[in-house]
Amino acid sequence: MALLEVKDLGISFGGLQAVDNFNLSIEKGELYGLIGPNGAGKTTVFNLLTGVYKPTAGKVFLDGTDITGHRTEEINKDGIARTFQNIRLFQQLSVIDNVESALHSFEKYSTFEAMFHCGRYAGAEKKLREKALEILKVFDLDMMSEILSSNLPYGQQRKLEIARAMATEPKLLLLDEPAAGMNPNETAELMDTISLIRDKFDITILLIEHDMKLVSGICEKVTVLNFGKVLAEGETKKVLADPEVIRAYLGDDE
Amino acid sequence: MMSFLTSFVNGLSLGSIYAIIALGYTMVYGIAKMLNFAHGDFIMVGCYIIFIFSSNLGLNPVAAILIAIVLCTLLGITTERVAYRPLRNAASPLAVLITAIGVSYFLENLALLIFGADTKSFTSVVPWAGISLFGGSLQIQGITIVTILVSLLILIFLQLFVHKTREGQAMLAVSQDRGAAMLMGIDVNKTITLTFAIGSALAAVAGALLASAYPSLTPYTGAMPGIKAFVAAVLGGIGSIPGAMIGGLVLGIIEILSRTYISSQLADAIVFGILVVVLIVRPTGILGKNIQEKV
Amino acid sequence: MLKKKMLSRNSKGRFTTYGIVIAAWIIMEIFMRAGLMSSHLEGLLVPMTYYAIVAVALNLCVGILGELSLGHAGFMCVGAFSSALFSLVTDGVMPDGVRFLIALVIGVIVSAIVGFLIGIPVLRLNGDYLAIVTLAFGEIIKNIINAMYLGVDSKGVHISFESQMALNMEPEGKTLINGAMGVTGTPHDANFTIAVILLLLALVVVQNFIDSRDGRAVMSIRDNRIAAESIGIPVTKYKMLAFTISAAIAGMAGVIFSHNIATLQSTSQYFGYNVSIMILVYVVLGGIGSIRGSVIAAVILYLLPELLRGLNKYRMLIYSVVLIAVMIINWAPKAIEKRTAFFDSIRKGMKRNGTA
Amino acid sequence: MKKKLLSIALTAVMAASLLAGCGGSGASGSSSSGDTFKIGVIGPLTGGAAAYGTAVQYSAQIAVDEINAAGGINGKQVELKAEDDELDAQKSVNAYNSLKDWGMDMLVGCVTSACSIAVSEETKNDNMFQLTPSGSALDCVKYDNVFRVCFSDPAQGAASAQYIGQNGIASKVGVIYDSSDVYSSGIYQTFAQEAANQGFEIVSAEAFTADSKTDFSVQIQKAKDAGAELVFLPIYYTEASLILQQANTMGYKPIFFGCDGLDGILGVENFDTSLAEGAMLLTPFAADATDELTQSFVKSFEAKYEITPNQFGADAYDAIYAIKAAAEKENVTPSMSVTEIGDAMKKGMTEISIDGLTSTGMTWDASGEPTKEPKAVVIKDGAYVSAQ
Repeated sequence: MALLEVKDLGISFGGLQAVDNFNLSIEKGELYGLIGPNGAGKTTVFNLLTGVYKPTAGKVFLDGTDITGHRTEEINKDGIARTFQNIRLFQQLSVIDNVESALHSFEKYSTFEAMFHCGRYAGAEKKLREKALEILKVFDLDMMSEILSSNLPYGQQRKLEIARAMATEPKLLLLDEPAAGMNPNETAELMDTISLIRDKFDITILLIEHDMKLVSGICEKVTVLNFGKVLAEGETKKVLADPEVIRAYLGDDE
Repeated sequence: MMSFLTSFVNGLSLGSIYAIIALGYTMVYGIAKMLNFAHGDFIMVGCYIIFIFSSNLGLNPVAAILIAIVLCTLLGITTERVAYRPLRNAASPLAVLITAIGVSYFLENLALLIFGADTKSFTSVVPWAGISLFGGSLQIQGITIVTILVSLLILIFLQLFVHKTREGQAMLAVSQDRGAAMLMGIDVNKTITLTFAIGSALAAVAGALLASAYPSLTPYTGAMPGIKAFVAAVLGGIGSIPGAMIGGLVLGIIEILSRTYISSQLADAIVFGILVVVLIVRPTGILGKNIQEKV
Repeated sequence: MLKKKMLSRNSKGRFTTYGIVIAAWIIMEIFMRAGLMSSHLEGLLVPMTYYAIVAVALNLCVGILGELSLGHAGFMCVGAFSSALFSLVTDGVMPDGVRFLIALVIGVIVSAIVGFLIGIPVLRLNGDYLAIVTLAFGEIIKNIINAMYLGVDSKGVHISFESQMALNMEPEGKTLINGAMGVTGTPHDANFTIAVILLLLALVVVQNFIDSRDGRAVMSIRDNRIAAESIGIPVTKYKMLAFTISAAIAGMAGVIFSHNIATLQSTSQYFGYNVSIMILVYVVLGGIGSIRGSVIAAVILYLLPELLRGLNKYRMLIYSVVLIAVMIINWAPKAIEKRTAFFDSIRKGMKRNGTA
Repeated sequence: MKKKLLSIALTAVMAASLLAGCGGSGASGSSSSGDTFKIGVIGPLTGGAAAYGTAVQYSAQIAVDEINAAGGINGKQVELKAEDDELDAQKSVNAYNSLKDWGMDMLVGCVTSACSIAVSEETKNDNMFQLTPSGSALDCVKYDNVFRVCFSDPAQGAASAQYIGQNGIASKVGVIYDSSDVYSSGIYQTFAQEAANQGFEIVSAEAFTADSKTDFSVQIQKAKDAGAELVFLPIYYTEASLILQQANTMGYKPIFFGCDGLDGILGVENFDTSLAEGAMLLTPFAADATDELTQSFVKSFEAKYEITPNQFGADAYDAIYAIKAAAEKENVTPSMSVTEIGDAMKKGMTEISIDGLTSTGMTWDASGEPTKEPKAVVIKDGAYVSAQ
């Protein structure tokens, strides 16, 4: 059974059908690409999947469970984590605190214990910190753990956002244009990171990307979205060679 | 029935004064994106200027109002230039809010020093006694009629100004996206200065009407009407010119009606309660645009 | 290694704050005991401390939760009245210390409940709309208590919003809240030492809270609500939590307020929006998000107009000018630029001198 | 960096305040100087009620200047110092402490009731003699060291009701009062209680609050609709002047009846005094009275401060002379300690009878309440005229 199964998903904003009849099926362990020209509705799909928008039609199943209409924070607990096109870090928190916030529900203690630093506080905080450092180490960010996250270089901020998403131990990771604004070196490094986390954490990834080199380099399958509708889907190489897809891209870009 | 009508008219009168003040508030908020807490005190300054020229120096009230408008405009521009502009791009929007509070303290205490704490009685700038309807059972004062008319005129003027003139379009652009407006070649500084000029001129007009309808003048005259008008602006949807008008009228009418029919002691709680209820139902006020954060 | 460093740095910051407060307390106590302190300053100590407590509470709301509240004086009002009522009813029934302790707990709990109830609608709003609604609630609280008449007699509790006569009490009944005249005769249970202990308690609670799982959640919501949701943080719950704690601490300050002075009235000069704004001034000048800064700013800014008493008529004018000037110097981007350049040039100059 | 600056500033402020206190240190037990009487005044000198505070401050100063020119009290000169309380009880206590540091021997204050009560908790502990010119709430004189010059609120409320009832001025009475004000709601309470015994009916009783005191159309309308022939205004003249003007524009002309707070209404700058024609007030002081004392007081007040004094000022003026009389009776000297002065003054106050601005033959009993005649005056041709 597919890990993510999207059936006839749709949403309209005041009469404008932003996403229509969207279907998607991702198997466990796949690295899947969602591509399409600007304004095709890719980010809207992400927002629908993560509950930022409530779909006006269709269903979303994760691992066989219907998660349609769940709130964002519930969907995260259901097993989907994401990053954002325009990086959304907790800017006034340190790098490690960004990750620790994401570990929020792993070690619990009461507010009373929080206010007086008693009881389970010390033990839980110690474990959280160790765990956060472990995650940062995977992303080579452990040496910067005390830096304010807004002071990180751009590429590192992207990485930290992925690290933060991974800290919630999702089954499915959604990456929204992870290579946007990166130079070729940073992109190459990012590709390594993505492959690494997929292998290390045994996770399924869905990513939106404009950089075709990145998509063809790491995605096994892609879905092409145009004007809110699926234009093509299937193996990356085949889809990218599809004349209709090329037309959609060229027609949009030029 | 007649008592209801009377209350309604009284509410309309109070409401249109709130509306004029709220129009100034909402302009400044919409374009400069700051809560000018000192706006109410600009009104007080306007009142004192009219008082000096009209009551003390015996000038024609209309001339006194014109002088007040000019001086208040200057005061508004100066305040913006000296106290607010340096903080426009400060790291926290609270910085300019606190400064506005400082300006408010400053104006009140300066007036206290110059004019003393004694109440001054204001001579109405509208000598007309008003009209009497239904054989005298419903009386509408001249000042009430003038206030309502003036507030409508100002509303129409502002709407035309904003939508039909270059400067007005520039204001709209600045209010929507300051950065983009700047890229389009709009002089943001000039536009905001103009906004403060208009807002302060309106404060002077509001002062003339407020003090004529409720003729007592102290250094704190402007404070509470200022806050109520702020509430009215929020109620109507802050940044929206027709919203400020509606908010002001609604607030004034509710205030008077709840005092008449519910409790004069709890009227303030009711007025603020209405604000809370409206904002819960419509989180950006009656005519406010709902701006959703883009993800 | 890193972990150790981090923890120790955090707690060091905290303990510096406690240290400053305790040191200030010791110095004040020594001066007081030695009779070296002016009665004027002595009388200022308790108010100064409870305003510091409200400033800490408001900073939790404004700096940590990131929501501008203009209604914290209302929570103070709730804490002050609820605790004063208890103390008034039980005056003479139990030992003073016990009575004050219970009154304190009551004041804190009641204001926490009110904060929670107000938080439900308020926290759904954003930005300036939220600010104005907190202002509205503050005024509503003040207005309702101001119009309330409350009395007890053998038949039970009587409430009226009209007049004292409308309570219809037996002649020997006791009026507790007499409308605008408020509550008189609250026992003078608070003193500087108690106020400082409660300030320390507020500091412990708030600073520990910030440095905890809950505090991180709250700050992540402040920094980016959407991202916080996306990592599974229940946004509403944590907003409510922080707001309620903030209200409870403000209520605690209210308890000290009412037990420090014989008359308690729910009027603008004590609990109006002006007071909320005054406290906001403390928070902003002390540094948004800096708990220690709030305490220091509250102390200085409360003392400043008092110490300018000699200037009488001019002091509020001076205060306002100082306020505007400080805001521009501290916050204007240009002023910051110039200041940085100035300090840089000094540093460079010193270096040059050093090498020369 | 900023934090450091703040800390340094804090230390500086603390140090300065401690130093400032050193001058007055040790003053809490005894007077610092034995040569002059130091009398403190506390009242709202800034803020919305500043008119009352400054009136008290100025009038007390006039009385002190007169006394000093005439040789002082028991041959000692008198120093006066006024402190601001901004109408805030806590600030009032601060002001009291500040005056103590200055070396105050006796207190004339506070001007308003709530502040007066709060400060009396402190003066009781110090046994400082406190004479409030205008703190009219019952609790103001709860302690034996506190006396007052003005009538108490209950006395005014009851006296007003009695006056209206006994003279048969009206049978239907409307009331407009400030429910957020201690003075106003205090008078209203006793007025309403006493009305039942006086055979007239209160047909409308409408309140306003400090936050909504610009528009009175509702309250006036209700009184008008209820057919009130007399509207009782137990409020201050600031709001009363507005009510009179609004009633006039609404075409409503009842008899207006007020208490001492209404005094001063003719002095409102630019006020059309013809509106107040026929208004009655029960006040112990009228600036237009023709007796020599009032005239000389008003003359020197106007010459010095360019405004007309009100009854707050008159109370303060009498307070200073009461202090003089009591101090002379008991041979109080500035070299005595605060508590010695307090004891002596408590005794002295009950033994004197003075003819002041607010009454002739004023006496006090140990409860601190004055015995004096309420005078009803009516406004006629823009001046106060005795009603009887």
